[in-house]
Amino acid sequence: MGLDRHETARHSAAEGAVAIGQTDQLASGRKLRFAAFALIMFLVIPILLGRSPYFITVLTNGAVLSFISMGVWITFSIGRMNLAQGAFALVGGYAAAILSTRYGISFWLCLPVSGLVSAALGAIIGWPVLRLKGVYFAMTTLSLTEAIRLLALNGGDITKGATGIVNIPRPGPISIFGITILRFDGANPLPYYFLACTLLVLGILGVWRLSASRLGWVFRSLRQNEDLATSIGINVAKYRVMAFAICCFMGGIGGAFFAAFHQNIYPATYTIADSVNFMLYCFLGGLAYIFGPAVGAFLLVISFELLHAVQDYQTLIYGLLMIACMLWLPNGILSLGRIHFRQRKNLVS
Amino acid sequence: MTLAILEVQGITKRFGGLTAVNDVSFVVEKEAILSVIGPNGAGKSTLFKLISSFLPPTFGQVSYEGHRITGLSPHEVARRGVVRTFQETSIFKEMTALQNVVVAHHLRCRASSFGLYFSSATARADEERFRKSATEILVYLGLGPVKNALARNLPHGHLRALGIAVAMAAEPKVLLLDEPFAGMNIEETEAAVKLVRGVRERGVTVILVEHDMSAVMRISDRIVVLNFGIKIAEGTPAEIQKNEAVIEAYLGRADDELGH
Amino acid sequence: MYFEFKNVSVHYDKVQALQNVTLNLEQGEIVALIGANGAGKTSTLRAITALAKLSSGEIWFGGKRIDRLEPAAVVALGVSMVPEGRHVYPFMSVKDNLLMGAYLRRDKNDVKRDLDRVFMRFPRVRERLKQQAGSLSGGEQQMVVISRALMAKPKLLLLDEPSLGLAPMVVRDIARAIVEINRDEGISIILVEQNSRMALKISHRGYALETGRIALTGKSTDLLNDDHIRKLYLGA
Amino acid sequence: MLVNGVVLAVNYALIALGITLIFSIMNILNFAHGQMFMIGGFVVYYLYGIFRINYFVSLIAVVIVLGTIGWCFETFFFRRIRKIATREENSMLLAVGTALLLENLALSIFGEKQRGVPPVVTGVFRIGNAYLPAGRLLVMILALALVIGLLLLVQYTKWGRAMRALAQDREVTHLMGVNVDRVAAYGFGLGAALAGLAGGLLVTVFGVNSGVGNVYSIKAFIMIMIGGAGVVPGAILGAIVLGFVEAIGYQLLPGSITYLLIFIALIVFLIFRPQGLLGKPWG
Repeated sequence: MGLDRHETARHSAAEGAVAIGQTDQLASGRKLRFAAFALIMFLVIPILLGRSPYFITVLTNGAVLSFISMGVWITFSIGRMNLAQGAFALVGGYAAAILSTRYGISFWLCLPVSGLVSAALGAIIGWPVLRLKGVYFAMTTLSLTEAIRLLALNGGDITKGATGIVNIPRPGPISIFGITILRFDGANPLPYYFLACTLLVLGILGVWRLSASRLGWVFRSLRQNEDLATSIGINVAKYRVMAFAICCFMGGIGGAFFAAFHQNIYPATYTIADSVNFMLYCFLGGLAYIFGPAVGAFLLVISFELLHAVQDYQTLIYGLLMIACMLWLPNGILSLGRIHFRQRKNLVS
Repeated sequence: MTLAILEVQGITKRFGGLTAVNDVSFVVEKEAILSVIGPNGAGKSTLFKLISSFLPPTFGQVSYEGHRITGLSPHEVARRGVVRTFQETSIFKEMTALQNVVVAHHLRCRASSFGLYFSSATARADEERFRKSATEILVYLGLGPVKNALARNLPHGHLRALGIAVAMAAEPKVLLLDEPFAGMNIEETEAAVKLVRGVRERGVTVILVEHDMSAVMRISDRIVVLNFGIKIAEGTPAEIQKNEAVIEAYLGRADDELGH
Repeated sequence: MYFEFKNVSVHYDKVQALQNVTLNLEQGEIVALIGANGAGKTSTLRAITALAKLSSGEIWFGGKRIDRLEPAAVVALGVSMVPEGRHVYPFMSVKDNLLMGAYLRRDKNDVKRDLDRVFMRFPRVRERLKQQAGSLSGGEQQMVVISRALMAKPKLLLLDEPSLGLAPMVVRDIARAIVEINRDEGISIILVEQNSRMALKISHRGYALETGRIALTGKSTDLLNDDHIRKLYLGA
Repeated sequence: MLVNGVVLAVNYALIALGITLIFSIMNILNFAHGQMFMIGGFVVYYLYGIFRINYFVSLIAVVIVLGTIGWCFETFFFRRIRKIATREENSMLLAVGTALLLENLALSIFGEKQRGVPPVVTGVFRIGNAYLPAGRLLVMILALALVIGLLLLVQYTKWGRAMRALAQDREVTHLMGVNVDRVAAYGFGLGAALAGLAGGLLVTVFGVNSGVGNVYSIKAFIMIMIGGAGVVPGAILGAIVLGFVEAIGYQLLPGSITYLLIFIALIVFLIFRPQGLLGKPWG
């Protein structure tokens, strides 16, 4: 382990040179890799699997779950273990559902608004709660997931209680110059898939940018030593609320997407188990990597779809996997490919 | 007295029933080096936290350049120019020495959060400036050769210096050093003393807490002695060494018989 | 040889803390280890009590090889360590602190007798018996920690920086207590100190460590007059 | 209503003391605490409810089963994590993993149905205007006896002293000659057993189903956040507060609203007192 830690450390030093904006040799390598990833997502997969609605749906799920988990990853970068992401996905989902069913607002407006609603709520709750650290923060956020579920359950006419909100309208078609490019109907999940990929790609780009900018470094400094950060004049409270709000924003967007995708939302759509899963994806992929949450989410989502037989035991296997991951692969799957993926590394424990 | 930069006025801190700092007052003159001494648990660290606003006092206040800074949040106090270091080695362990100091330039950022995120021209220019200034600070403190080493791998002496470098990056007017010479041998202490003097040469007022009496006596312009949270003496090193109350409570009489 | 370090090396991660250190101690001796922070003094003590694993070398105590034992087993052989920084159990009464020192001992009457002996040596500890140890002053805590170590009935006592952060006058009390413990009870002592002058004054022999190696060794009285030592550690 | 409050409070105290024990000794937040409670309930359901074994014998079985689970968790999982982990989150996630594991095992083995057991004792006592079923009185007395027994054990035995010592300073406790690994494993086992016992007691009142785990984990968290984490009096105080608030709330409001209000109150409370009522400030 000692050896392992030193390796990680050295690479992060290399990373720093990029992040503080120097010769972009490493960065261009990353860009190339990222372009390849986007190409696969947008072209290769639809061509290969476009005819199988089933696989496309699975991948759509994977993409949006990755997106939501990336928010959790950001809260990890300020040194907080966030078990409330399910709650904020629920908030986003309900915001979208209420806005579209009650007020007939278009999905395309609902999507960002739901994200903002989640972010605003996250900022309000985060302000006091983020003063807690470690297990205290984890406990509180876990309770928060349950609290928001209860809120949805007792929301009366607004949330429709346990029956949830159903018949959420589908997104309107996207057209350019009068030509409809994507039509969101029930028959073909491909448009949803494209939307999900767009979210994911934007999410990765956004987090990447964040990570390399001074904001990313400020977040990292909070993770490593909040008192020291304060002493050099960093407004710790502001930045940790900012990080948490970004996280909730991503949760809200993801929740809104799924609400429109499934056309329904219930209080039980996101429970504690979901909050835990979002975190598991991050850990499984590797907290030190921007691609970590995506790798973790796709890996688990796809493998479960492939292994129909064991689906009943999903949580059992997740539990075992989590234990195994912590015991034998505490730095995540991507740490295995350290040499190849070294450039992607952005955050080190 | 006209040159006072920092004034501690009747400051008191109670934790439950325990009074850690009791009605302590003193004045720090501009570009002076003032040491606070006293046994462990005498309230020195608490006093530091009170001055840097990491803790709110029960009574009393601290003024800096004539303005009350008590009650401000600690990062705000740092912004005004009162910057503290920490006991032991408090740095960002997972960053290189250079990154530590670059991040510590935060107060001088002119770009907004959005600018930072989208890497606006201002933000880029800032980072360029910070890297230059950080390199300069590191070289000045003798850390030039290790600037790209990861902080956690640096040896003890370097970490101390890096802690000071991080604080210097925040452009302090008043620097609070918490035990800067702890764990150093005579030779290392000598180098560190020079370093602190150099910091003062740059126009920074230094307040330090220290146990190493010989270093304190050499470096300080004035000394404040605390015992059980109460200021028992204040004066120049020569005065303190002769002060009856200090000898009684802290220094003790000249060497008693020890050994075999 | 009563206690012996043979070519001991210790690594933390990849950093070498001790490099081929060889040192020894006769029964009844006080041996001082001096040196700057990071020189390996604390690592030496941690190696003895098995809190740090050796990467090579052997440690012998009272005719037994102890470097492969668990910490508890080393303690059971009669090695007691007072770690740096006065680690009392802050939320326990002073009495419970002392009784923790006697954790491995079964004979209750014997423990009681030793409690009384400790009280004779440190009357202040008896006065504070019911108080939470965390509420004591620095000097009192140091007395509690040393008393706690004595409660284990050690043959070899390891003291890590007992003077750290104490007022100079309290340092003298502690130094006197160390001399007395060694003289009255015949306990051998390894004393690690930043306060080199005090350490060399009360010890029989000394070792100066520099970056994980022994730089110099000899009788303490000789070391006190050695030019190198004076320049580096005594500031004369 | 108040009687219910007392019954809940003493049982919650068992839960809170168990999680506090594990938390303070090993600095591990036992996310699986509620699941351990639930398993305790099922052990009693099967042994006493189905196989008709004496209730008290069943409770002893609970101690053995849960104690073993706790001991195994510490010995096989957490001990290793402590040695290799680079960050605090690792042990937290491991704890979450154990919770999922137990939850799903219970679901697979016991099914989803709500289970109840026949009353251990029958009859009703009348205290003033309130009626107290003998079953609840029994549960209350047993829980109270266990709480007091535990406190005595921790305060006055050598082993209890070693556990307290371990909670305060791990390394120094090594130096006292304590076999730290063994004490930690027993401590974890004891904490788990307390959760199980609370489950075994409350099953006679509320029954049990395999979904209650997270609910009770959250209750445990709320209690230690109210009282202050890692502090024994804090755990008891938290249990009393939650027990009474719950009993009163359930009387006046639907259950889920009660809890919603509790959560809101908790967050507001944390704004003003993040260290809990009796806790030390969290560093």
